Amino acid sequence: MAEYTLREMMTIAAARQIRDNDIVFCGTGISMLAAMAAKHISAPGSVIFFETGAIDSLLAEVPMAVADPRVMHWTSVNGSLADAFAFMQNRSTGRQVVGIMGAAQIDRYGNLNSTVIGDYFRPRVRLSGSGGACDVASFVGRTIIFMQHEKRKFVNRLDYLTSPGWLQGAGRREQAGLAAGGPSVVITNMAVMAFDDTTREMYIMAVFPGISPAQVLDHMEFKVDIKRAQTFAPPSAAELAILREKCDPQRLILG
Amino acid sequence: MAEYTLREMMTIAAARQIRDNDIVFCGTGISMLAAMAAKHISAPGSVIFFETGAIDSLLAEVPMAVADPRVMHWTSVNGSLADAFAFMQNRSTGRQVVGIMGAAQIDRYGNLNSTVIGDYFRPRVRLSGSGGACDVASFVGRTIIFMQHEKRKFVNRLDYLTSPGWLQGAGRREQAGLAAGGPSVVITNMAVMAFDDTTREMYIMAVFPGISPAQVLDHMEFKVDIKRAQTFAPPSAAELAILREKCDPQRLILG
Amino acid sequence: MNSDQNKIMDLRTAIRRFVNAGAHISIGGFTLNRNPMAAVYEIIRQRITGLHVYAHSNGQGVDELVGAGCVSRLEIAYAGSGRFAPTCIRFRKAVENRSLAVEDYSNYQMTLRFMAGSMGIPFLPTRSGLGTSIIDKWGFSAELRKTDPKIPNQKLVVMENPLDGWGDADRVVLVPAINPDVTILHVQTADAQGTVRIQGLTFADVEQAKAARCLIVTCEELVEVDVLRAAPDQNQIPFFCVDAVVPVPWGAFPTACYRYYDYDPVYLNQYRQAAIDDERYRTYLEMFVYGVPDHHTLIERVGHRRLEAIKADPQTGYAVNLDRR
Amino acid sequence: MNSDQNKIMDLRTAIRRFVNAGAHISIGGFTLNRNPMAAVYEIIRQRITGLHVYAHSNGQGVDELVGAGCVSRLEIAYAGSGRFAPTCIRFRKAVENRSLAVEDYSNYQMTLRFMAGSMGIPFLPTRSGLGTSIIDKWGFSAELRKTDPKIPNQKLVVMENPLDGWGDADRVVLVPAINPDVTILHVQTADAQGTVRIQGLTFADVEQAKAARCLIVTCEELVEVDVLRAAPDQNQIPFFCVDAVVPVPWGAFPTACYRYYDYDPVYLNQYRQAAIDDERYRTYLEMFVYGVPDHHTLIERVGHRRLEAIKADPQTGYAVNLDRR
Repeated sequence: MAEYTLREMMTIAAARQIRDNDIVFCGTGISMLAAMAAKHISAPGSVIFFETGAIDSLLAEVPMAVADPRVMHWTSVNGSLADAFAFMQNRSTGRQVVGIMGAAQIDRYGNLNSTVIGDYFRPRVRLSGSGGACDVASFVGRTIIFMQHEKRKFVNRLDYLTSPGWLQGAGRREQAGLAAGGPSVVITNMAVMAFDDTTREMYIMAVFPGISPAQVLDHMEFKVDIKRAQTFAPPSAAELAILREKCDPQRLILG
Repeated sequence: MAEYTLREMMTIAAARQIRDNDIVFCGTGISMLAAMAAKHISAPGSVIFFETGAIDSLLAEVPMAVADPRVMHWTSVNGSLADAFAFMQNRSTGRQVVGIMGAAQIDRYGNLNSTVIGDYFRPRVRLSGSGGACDVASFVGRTIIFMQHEKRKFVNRLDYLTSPGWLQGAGRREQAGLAAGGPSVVITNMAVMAFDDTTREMYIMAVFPGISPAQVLDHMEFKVDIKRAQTFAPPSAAELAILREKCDPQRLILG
Repeated sequence: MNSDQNKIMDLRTAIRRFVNAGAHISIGGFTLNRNPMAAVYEIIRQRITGLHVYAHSNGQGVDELVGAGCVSRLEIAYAGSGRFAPTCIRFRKAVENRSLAVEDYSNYQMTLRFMAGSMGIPFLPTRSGLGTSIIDKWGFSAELRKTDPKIPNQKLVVMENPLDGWGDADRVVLVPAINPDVTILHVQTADAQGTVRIQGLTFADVEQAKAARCLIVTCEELVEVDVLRAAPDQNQIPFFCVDAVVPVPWGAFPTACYRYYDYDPVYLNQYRQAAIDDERYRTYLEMFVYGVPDHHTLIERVGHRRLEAIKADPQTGYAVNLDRR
Repeated sequence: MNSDQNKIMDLRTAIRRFVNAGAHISIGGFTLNRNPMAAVYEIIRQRITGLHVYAHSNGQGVDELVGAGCVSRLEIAYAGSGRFAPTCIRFRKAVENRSLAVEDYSNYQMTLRFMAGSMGIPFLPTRSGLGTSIIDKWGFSAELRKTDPKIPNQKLVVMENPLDGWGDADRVVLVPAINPDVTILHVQTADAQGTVRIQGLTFADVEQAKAARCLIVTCEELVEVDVLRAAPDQNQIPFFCVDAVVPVPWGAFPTACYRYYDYDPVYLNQYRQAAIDDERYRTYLEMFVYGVPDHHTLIERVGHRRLEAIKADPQTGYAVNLDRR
């Protein structure tokens, strides 16, 4: 069986979530790598775009930022921030967009904090802030979330709600006035979590090989349903080959 | 003394109103010709632009419409309608804009109708409608208005208020929420009319050679002050030469 | 939203598939420039009726749709074709004999309405129109608006500035978003996937395109994907907004297409002569629209000499010294 | 608004004339691309303080202004420089030790705020942020806002849709317009009059430029007016928006300038190393900012070898196979 790193498995786990014809909103790092991998593996018709306005970039080299000149080469259109976010807020295009994002804290409904740890006015740790994350989470059809599985990150109460997930549960997004979409999966270093269609609460969909649902729970402040947990099918040799040779040969992201 | 047509005199009268560094919003026909003449005569630093988004067009030939391909050649920027109107609504650029416009009806405060004659719902004559006229009249620092001097055109009550002048008089634009600017002069086939700085009511500033203020009043439904009326200085040979040779050699507009 | 790699289809199919009777549509261009005339003539030829048309100053194309009886409702800012028709003649007749329902806005208001639609927001604010009849006179009655879910309950709303007068504005006009069922553009170049490059002024084409549920693009030239990808700064509409790509040389004729050809003064003057008389107008329609199977045949009928006369000069993008009287 | 034919001036003069202590400013670019770094370093060199900075994700330039103590208030969406600094280090220190007042928005909200400023309207609506802390947590207190006429009384306003739910929206967030005293951009080309051509993504530069009361443009290349006039479809900012044109080769260094040069990984990594330690950061400022009279000298100090390494490949617009670890 093929050897692989955890980072590689997480990337493939996200890539498998991307469908053909999705428009994929990417950040930097592992999220961009997942989108590149999906395009080569399962979703050749998917389109990668960036909040900076680059649409369907060639990505001959891995960008180090969403404003990296590498995202501007051989696109369909080089636009602006205003254009990129309007595509997501627009109902017809927005519903086709899947956003890939990360955060410092997540709660049971997939709400995210990427602004501050501790009190907003007396921060223990100040983070980068929303960037486009709040916009994407407000607008698009589906989001895929990357997290490190740690108690201090899977919390009962966020220090700051930067990006809306399912808010306080079923129906709350619509009540708030947000688009119908929301978080689809959370991919961590231990498992893949999903959200219940009726309650919108997080549950364990699959654990990575050698990890037990109980171990996963040990790394979370809140309890989630483990009954649906299956074992994750590890990345295939073919998936790994594409990821390593086509997407990040310099291992800038894979390390 | 130089021979000239009425149309030529009206064009020169408007051209003389344009100052260096004005940004001139133009329609087609005589208004465009006035702006072109001003640029060659008294206001070399003035900028001609069109609602279609063309900024500082070269105008080697007279355009037949504001979307004529002739406005797109050798500009500073070829933009869009959204760009053009935003420049006018924007306070810093808008206050530098002088708009040249015409209409079917005008009232004593320089409000204009270019939409309908008769009842809006049972029109006797349907006209083109606002186009950009309402926008320009709402936004810019100054407007210059071309009219034919006829009783049915200088009316007590407009059938439809398409483009705001001074509305119901002093202070009313500000109360309505419009920009501080407003109509500056009205140039007709008989005279040049201005608006009183305190009452904002129309008065006769100058009559064309051979025309008396009384004759002008005979062509209006409402009375205006004639005490300030002077006689208009006819176009000079130099002004006429530029207008005829540089601006409209084919006499597409001058006829 | 459509990511197919090849969206090329013929005009008849595209119009049949996307433009149904009673559809809400908008067309690109401005007065006598870059109207999608081939598509307009095909709509007339297919005798599609009851259209609800959204226009700023779309000019010639709108007047021909109105003249042929395809349009029942029109939201518009300006009905004119420059010096050739200060007021579009068939439009004027239709409004005066009350066979056409009209709602008046300004050009900027219509532009903002398309922009709001493209941005996925319910309205955009402006200071344009405060104190005018555009605010109080509603061409579509409140009753009609309440009964038709496809149009907003209000023509527009005047609102006090909720930000305590921020931006030196006490009051704003909110104009409602438009999301047409279909927008039709004619552009200079597109590729099979649908990426669009417009040359010269874009008017409100980009906003109209992004606001629409379906987008038909007719183009002068179909180019390889690589041609557009090599200089993406010059492209305006990404392929996933486009549903049909229809190569139609002379597709804007008799209006202009910058850098390709000028408007045809002969055609536009003949049109005006025909438009003022109902009988002559019927003859015009028979000869130039119903009487030809497609745009290519119309162009052949116009003839090589006139086409040569309006061909664009490569330096300026228009026909230098064209006789435009 | 300024129609002078020649707006060329040197950077020292432009900054001295337009950027005063306490000014409200915005800078162009995004994270590690096309930040007007020469201008940023000149502001630091002139020891201008008390700046109120508006940023979406302006990255490196903002962190250096904050690090040098020029900024007292910051309205921002994202403080990061891509992989080199997921959170800008001097920004983080300044917020944690509460020497910097911060107001948080999203990138789209900040973009819309500049757009509203450019359009001359008090606000723009969006659905972004409903239900989040961005709505309830105000970095600038209502008291502070009431006392300072240069900032709006509200961070933002959540409003029911006055168009009876039109556009499938019950509620919108209204974000207030921004009109900076001055915006500073670095672009690829400009002419003496001020017409600007940006290559590659424009980010929010155009909105920031048109929203500003004064606009300083630094450019890689000063070109003849005719060069830009021959292809005006590719120009974004008309000359009358521009107050100063400052030719500065390598003016975005150490950030990238598409088609001219890449970002410099060496500089950005050294910066990160310096930024995490106050003592080392002082040394960094002495060596690379206060210690050099102008940007040209900084570029010389960086040296030919590193500049060669980041020169853009003409095909792709970036430095192919650059070692970016």
